[in-house]
Amino acid sequence: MRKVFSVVLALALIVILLFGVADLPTFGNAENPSNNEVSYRYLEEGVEETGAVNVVAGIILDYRAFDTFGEATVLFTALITVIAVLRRDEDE
Amino acid sequence: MNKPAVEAERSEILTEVGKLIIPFIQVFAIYVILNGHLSPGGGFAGGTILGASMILHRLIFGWDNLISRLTYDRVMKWMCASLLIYGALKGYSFLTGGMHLEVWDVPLGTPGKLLSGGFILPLNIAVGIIVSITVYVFFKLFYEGTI
Amino acid sequence: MKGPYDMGHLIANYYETGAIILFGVGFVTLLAHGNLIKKIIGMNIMDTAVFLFFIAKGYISGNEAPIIRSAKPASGYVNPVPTALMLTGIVIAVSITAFALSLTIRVYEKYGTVDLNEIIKMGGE
Amino acid sequence: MAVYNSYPLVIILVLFISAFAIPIFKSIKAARTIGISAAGISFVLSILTLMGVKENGAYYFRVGHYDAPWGIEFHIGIIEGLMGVLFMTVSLAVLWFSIYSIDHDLSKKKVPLFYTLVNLLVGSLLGIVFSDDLFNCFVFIEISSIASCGIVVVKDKKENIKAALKYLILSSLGSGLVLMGIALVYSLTGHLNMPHIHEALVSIYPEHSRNMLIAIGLFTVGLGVKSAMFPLHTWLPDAHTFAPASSSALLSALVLKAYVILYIKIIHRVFGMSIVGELPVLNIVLLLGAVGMIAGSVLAILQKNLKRMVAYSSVAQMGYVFFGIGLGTTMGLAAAIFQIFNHAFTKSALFLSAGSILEKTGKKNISDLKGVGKEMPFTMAIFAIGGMSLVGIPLLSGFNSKWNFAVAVIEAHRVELLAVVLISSLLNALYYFPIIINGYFGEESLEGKVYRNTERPIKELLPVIVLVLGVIYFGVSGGGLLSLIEAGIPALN
Repeated sequence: MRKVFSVVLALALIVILLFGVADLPTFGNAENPSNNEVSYRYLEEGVEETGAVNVVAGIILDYRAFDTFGEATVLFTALITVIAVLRRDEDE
Repeated sequence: MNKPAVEAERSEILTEVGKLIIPFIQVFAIYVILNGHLSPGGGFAGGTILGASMILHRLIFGWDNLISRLTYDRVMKWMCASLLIYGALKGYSFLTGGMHLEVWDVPLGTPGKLLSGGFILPLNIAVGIIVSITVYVFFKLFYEGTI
Repeated sequence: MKGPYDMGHLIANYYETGAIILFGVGFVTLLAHGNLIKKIIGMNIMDTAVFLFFIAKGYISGNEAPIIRSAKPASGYVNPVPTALMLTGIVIAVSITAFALSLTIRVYEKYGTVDLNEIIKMGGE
Repeated sequence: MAVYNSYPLVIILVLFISAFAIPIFKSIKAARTIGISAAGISFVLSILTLMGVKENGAYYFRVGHYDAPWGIEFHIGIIEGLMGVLFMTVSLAVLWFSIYSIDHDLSKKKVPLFYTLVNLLVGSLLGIVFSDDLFNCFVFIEISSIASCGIVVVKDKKENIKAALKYLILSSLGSGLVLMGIALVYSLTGHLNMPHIHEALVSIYPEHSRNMLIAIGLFTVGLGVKSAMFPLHTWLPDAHTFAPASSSALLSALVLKAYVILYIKIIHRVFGMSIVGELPVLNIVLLLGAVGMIAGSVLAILQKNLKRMVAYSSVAQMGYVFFGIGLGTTMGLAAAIFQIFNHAFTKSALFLSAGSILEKTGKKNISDLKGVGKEMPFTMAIFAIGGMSLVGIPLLSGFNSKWNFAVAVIEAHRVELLAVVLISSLLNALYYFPIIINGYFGEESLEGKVYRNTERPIKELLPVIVLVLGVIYFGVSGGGLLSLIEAGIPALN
């Protein structure tokens, strides 16, 4: 019962999302909306502005560094929670 | 620190191959971390490789005097110190950037050189330490339940 | 232009189509199984599908990876933004997986099973 | 640029960096001092931010050296400022309360971890509220979902582990859907910054409306799971019941709210009412909210465990918030945001007092609570005020909140919905009044029993009293807050 329900739900989700994909810009096309002035500036001036030849490193550590700060925090949070869950209390 | 309960049997082949391979893995990890701004890679990728080499060391050589130095306190100190350095460097740059202050900033250097890219190199090193410690501690906790 | 229900476009967008199907597979695995490890695997498949979908947004056919070595114009490289975002996403998925697995270990220690249905039946209250 | 503009960023940095520093010190005292002083600093800064915003209006603050579409920006308006003050007030009160109660639930080594996780949690929730960048919000959502599971699981009981696992699996399902929604929006517009997405979406609206509908549906379901929208609330009762009292208070007062604020921002800042008004989404949200208001209360009536009942009541109260959002009018939104305030103060006071009763008397079932009012008069009084506020007794904030909903419903010309608000209030009365009456006057059945005075010292109850004073203040003069919220809503668009 539960399996049938989840398969039906997932099929519905797939169909709905595929309707969406049929309406998305074509894969690999340089004219797509995602290739806009944002990525253009990263590629054109990234080296000058961040000093990093690897544009991805420039983005994650300079342009969008706040995301990466959050990412390091996610790792730290996961570490703290895993310690809270698994570490045995030895001296108690 | 007393010995953990889980202790696999040592194998001659593993020990010899491990002795050969682990230094190379670690040098490669450091290379990936230091060259994060020049080539694919960076703190996250390099940190994972470094953490993997530490896991391999733990698995092959067991509880030897090198790995037993990584106590909970020491590991936490390194982790927190790297995060604090990361937070301080980035916080400085977030605040001065956000307030449009014209204050001292790390020179960017020549693109393509190792010492270039402003804060990116030190940040990559800090991230590398954070990630490698996290990976190692995850493994240690899952495997033995202690640090 | 394409019509609103142009299914041929699904073939052109094969990367996204595949990602969506993978997403559905992960969704089923997450919901249908009671086994916690399988649930976590389903979670990971779902995340991976989204990463695939997102990465596909950055691809421009014929262009190369965004590491600026020569004086090539910006139009010669793929879009670096999705790559950078998904780097963050992968680390997040790793953290969540680690946490979920650690909880599973504890659940096994306390309940003696990793089947969520049995655990809920046992749960008392 | 005025100095106060940077305070939201400073708040988040202070909370995170203090959290990074806590594990270095092993003593509980040091952890407590660092955690609470960081929260105190953030509280002061959040008030200064709100005052600045009230004076000079909403503003953008870029995080780093690059402007909006390239870098990440904060958008701070009155609503965001108010949320900052609300979050910091409640979390400071809960931290203050935890000084006296957390040792009871946790082993010694885990207390510093608790303070670390609380600081990370509050910082990430404020990040969700302040950030104007969708992907950045996603990162903060993930920090907050790990940290909120963490503060459930610090108490090492088997129910906690089960509850946290359930919570984690469902909330990562939710964040997977949110990330898919972000991917769809990104592929349509190529932006992640909310105003830029909005601009691009408006320009392509009629062509891609199908994808927009799918994206907003994904956001609704994803954030609905996390903020316990009615049929998706199944994780909530377990997590809120078994967590330590301080954690339950934070989870129901703050964690649910941050996701709702993000949802409001997605509707109003990312898509905009001009697009959302054309799609059927808001009607569904309205329906789910209305069903949740009633079903949550009915489920609460059926519960035997006190904390579980309070937890189910959260489902009903979140139903009000979605009801207000679903109305789609300015007044409806203002009522929803007022309800966020009302629920945050009331529910944290209820959870803290229920936790005190549980801790001091060991009674978790409602039927055992007869005569508790004699044993713990102050705690029971606090619980009674909270319960009466949720029922909608005048001069308490719940009454004002329900009044706002009634006004919003009438203004939207949907008078038939008034019945939902009234029925839900009646149902609230059905489960809160018996507890209060039994607590004070239920002594007949216990004749001959000697009452032990198990009351907490007043000093330990002060933080809860502060929260209850907030409930009374918003009840007596709710108009000021409401007009402030109404002044802040235009800046959301």
